Amino acid sequence: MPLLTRDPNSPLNWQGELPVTNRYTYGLAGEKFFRTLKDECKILGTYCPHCDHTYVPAAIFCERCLAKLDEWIDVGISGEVDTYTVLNVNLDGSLSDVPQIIAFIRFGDGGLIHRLGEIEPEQINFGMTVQAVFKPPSERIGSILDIVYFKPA
Amino acid sequence: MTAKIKEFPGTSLNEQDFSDGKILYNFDKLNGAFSWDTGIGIGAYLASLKNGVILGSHCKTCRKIVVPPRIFCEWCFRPMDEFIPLQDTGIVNTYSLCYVTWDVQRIKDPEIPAVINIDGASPLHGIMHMLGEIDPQEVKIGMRVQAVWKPAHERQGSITDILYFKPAKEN
Amino acid sequence: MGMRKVAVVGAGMTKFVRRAQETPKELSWEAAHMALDSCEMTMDDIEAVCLGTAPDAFDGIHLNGEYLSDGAGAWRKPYMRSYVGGGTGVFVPIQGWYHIASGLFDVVMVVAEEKMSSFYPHAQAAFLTIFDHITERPLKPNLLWIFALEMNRYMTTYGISKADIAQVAVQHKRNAADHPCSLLGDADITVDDILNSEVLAWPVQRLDVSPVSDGAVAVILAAEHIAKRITDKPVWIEGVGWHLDTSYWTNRDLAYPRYVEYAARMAYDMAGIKEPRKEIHIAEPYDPFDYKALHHLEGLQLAERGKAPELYSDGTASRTGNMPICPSGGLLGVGNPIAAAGLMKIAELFWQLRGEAGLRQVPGQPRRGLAQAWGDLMQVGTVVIMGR
Amino acid sequence: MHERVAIVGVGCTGFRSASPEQSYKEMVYEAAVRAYNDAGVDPRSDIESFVTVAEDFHEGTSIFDEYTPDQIGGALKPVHTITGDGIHGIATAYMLIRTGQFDIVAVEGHSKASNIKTLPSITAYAQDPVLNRPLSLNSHFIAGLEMNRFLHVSGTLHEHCAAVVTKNRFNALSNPLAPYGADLSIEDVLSGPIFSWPLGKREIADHSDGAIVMVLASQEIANSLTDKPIWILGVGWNNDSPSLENRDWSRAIYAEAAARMAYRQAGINNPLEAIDIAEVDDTYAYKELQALEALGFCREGEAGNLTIEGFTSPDSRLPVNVSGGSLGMGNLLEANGLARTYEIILQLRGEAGAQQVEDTNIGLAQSWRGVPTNSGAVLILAN
Repeated sequence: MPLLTRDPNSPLNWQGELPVTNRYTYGLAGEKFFRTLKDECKILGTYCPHCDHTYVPAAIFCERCLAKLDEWIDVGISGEVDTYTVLNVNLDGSLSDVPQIIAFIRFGDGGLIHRLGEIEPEQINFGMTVQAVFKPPSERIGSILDIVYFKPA
Repeated sequence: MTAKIKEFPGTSLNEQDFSDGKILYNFDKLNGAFSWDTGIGIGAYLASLKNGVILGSHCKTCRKIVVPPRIFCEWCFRPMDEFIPLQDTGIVNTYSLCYVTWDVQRIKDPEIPAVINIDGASPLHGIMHMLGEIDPQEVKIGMRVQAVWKPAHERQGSITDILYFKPAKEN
Repeated sequence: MGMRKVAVVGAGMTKFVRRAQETPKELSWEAAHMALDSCEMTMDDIEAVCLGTAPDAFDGIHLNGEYLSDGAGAWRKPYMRSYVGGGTGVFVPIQGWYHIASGLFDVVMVVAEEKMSSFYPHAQAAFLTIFDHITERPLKPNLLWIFALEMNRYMTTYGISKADIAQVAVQHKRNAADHPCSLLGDADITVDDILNSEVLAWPVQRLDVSPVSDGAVAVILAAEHIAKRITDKPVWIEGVGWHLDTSYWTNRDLAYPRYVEYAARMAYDMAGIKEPRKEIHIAEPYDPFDYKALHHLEGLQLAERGKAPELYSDGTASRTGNMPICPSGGLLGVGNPIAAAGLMKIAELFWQLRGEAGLRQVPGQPRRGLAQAWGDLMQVGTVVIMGR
Repeated sequence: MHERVAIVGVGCTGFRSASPEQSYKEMVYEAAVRAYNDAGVDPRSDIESFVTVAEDFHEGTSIFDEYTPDQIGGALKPVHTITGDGIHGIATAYMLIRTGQFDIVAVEGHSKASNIKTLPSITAYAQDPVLNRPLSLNSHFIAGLEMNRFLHVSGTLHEHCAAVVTKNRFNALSNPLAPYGADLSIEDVLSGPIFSWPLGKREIADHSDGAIVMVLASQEIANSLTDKPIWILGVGWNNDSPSLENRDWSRAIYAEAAARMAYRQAGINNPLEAIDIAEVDDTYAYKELQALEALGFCREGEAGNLTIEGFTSPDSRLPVNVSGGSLGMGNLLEANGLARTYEIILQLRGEAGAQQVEDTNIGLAQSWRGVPTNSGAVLILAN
């Protein structure tokens, strides 16, 4: 289609990067959610009375009606396995030697994405109850990783 | 309605709120690595730079010689007709004396980025590059400059094969 | 069949701050929530959502449009994000306009968000990667370069002085002192303050530049039959225009923004405007740097080439002048959370044309205003004309 | 206002796992020249606006829309970018023309996936930075979670998903544009490595490079340009909750809602009756089954059996992904929806060559934005 043709001495490609480093605040809801997780080992949700919907993890707004949410609810530390998978591939795309069990653990209308532990994949059932295993207080920093994993309750 | 509103949302933090642990936050860094295909036009440009030549391309329909070279003309949308070697001299279209680096570090001696209209290309057709071997206060729009190349054996086929442009004799 | 008329019926915005605690979603929500409240609508009334945000590098999220969707009120709604770099803030209401003018929707929420403070350590470094990946990035360019290069070319071509340009920063920052959301409003700033500020990339000095900011703005657009039901003061979108020039920015003259002219002519044609200098009563040109407001006023045909500084020196541009320019305080004063800053100009026109701008209110019941944004590699112009 | 809008020209490069001889601009230029030639238009004088679809991090450039105009003939014209799928781009062009302000609008999408050395890491950067990213998980886990729940709730079997792969990659053998044609058995598919159980590597579409450009026009102009205009009967798009914590893990609600919107515009009540051919998202094999149910072609849990029985094969009641889909043509990032649409257009024009299906009058294309999104679009076309 072009009239010009490739110079045989042309370098085929050019190497480069997209240098992006970010610092993320946890936000208005995240601040309280993770402080409470860290300090009290509690999982909080927020309730929207208009939509009769409980957001877990807690959100400051209802995505359905955009109301501000200020009814905070302790939803406990046990939830149900809504779905799960055994992940065998690393972040760089290579195959992993250490499969991880990842689950969506349902709490009310919401839930958390986390690892399952102290269980083999074939022992997992949809709907089974699992509970959060927390790091010792000194190691908790206010992060989703303050929960080590969820184990059968 | 701003007249009626007393309170606007938005929560302002200062840097100390982070360092004092007053708020929660985390970091992440993108692992974004690319190997971009150079293609016919830019491939030829890079190969040419390695040989110490700035390459342009010629659209006969628009009677334009452009730089860097491309295989199509963005104005008439027809294929470019030929590659054209240009001069390694030109005139300063515009410049700046920049006291901060790309990652916002303060520097004492300014970098002098410029757009240089390249001789042999159509009027107002140039490239961005740096000026050197000149007192920053002496730089003028319209001054003639000339490329200073890396030694041939150090050239890699890159825009940085030109170290910078330095003042040249007026024609 | 004629064109469907589209009005702005509500607006909301967050404060523009240097570092927001809110997540990008939460910022979007705050603005969207306020916009809904402002016209007493609910999410049930919103049929589609349009979002504007500039590079994903700032919020620090790939596919950022998708990430922001819940905060912007797009849950289970038709939702798209449009993108024209710095021009996005004035493009996203155009996107909302064509959603409604197409006849597919009657009510659309338009949200623009930017959280530049998420880019670490400094937002400016994100701009390295807006340059060409092969021919320019190896020179380690920074954002200031493009402004400095363009500013110098503009000044030299028309013989404009730094002091001429500093008037812009002074007036906008003074105007911003009356904006409750502003980050850098300063009622007492002088031309000398600007000229004595730190040199960053000559001719650009610290106070020539708008501040890196976080913030969000939302407006609600409605088709004529709905707009008239919601409010007795709809503000109509009378004209829209946008043009994107070639990305080979070193192959064109930087002294004049031709793409802004083309965008403006497109919008004037649509609005039936023949003499913009008489028919535009308030202008909110894009002012991330002070000279840019001048550059854009010329592209917008609101000043002769090289003559825009006169609008400031003769008082035309002041809030009580014949054509107030950036009565909001602009990006220089209110702040520059990129996409949100552009949409802030739309919100300002909405409030001004309704007579609701409080301390910032332009006298004389202005009937028509223009907002414009600019971006990419000195390359895109986006224009919206609003009237009551 | 222009009520009716047609696609009057299409062009593409063909799709390959790599395209080292062309820059992305040169690749897009090739597709654009083909599309404008097909439509019989000059982009510089005839096309009034241009829409591109792209994402910064896929290009390795911030504010990538800067680099979109030249290679499509859009320099100094009304050009804008949608950070969405190609069908979002078509929907945008459709809206622009319907306003009455534009008669001819072009849409462009492309993939240079081969240039991205760290695509899994980039995809992971779309996860929530506070709630999800600290777990450092390859984003395929999201598809694994969704597939497992979908199989559980719908009663679909893993073999059904594998049957999608065998069908689509076999279909690709007849498609000269498709790089990943293969004659595989269900066992071949299931015996590959497992990436995120139950999801296997061979159920994931490999990426490819390529560009697609389309030209849309108002009714009057369309009829003057071509005797084979392909009319847009309806287009829909929708976003479900973007967060992993607030979604229904078994259903593609965004696809259900997008389809409802498109069907309403097209006046379609019974999709299976109305639609002759479909191209749907199959970037993961199970997504094709989930989509067929979301689009209302069958009831929940039926798509798997129908696929095994051949109901969606080229010569059957509802040919699905005759082109080979993304499994056969490759995952083209933002251009996936354009690739699906491209095949529908060829079919409706009767120009699909060896893949041509008889008696096709109405076709549907559907796309999904990929993990972790909950967003997609549906387009309904007629000849």
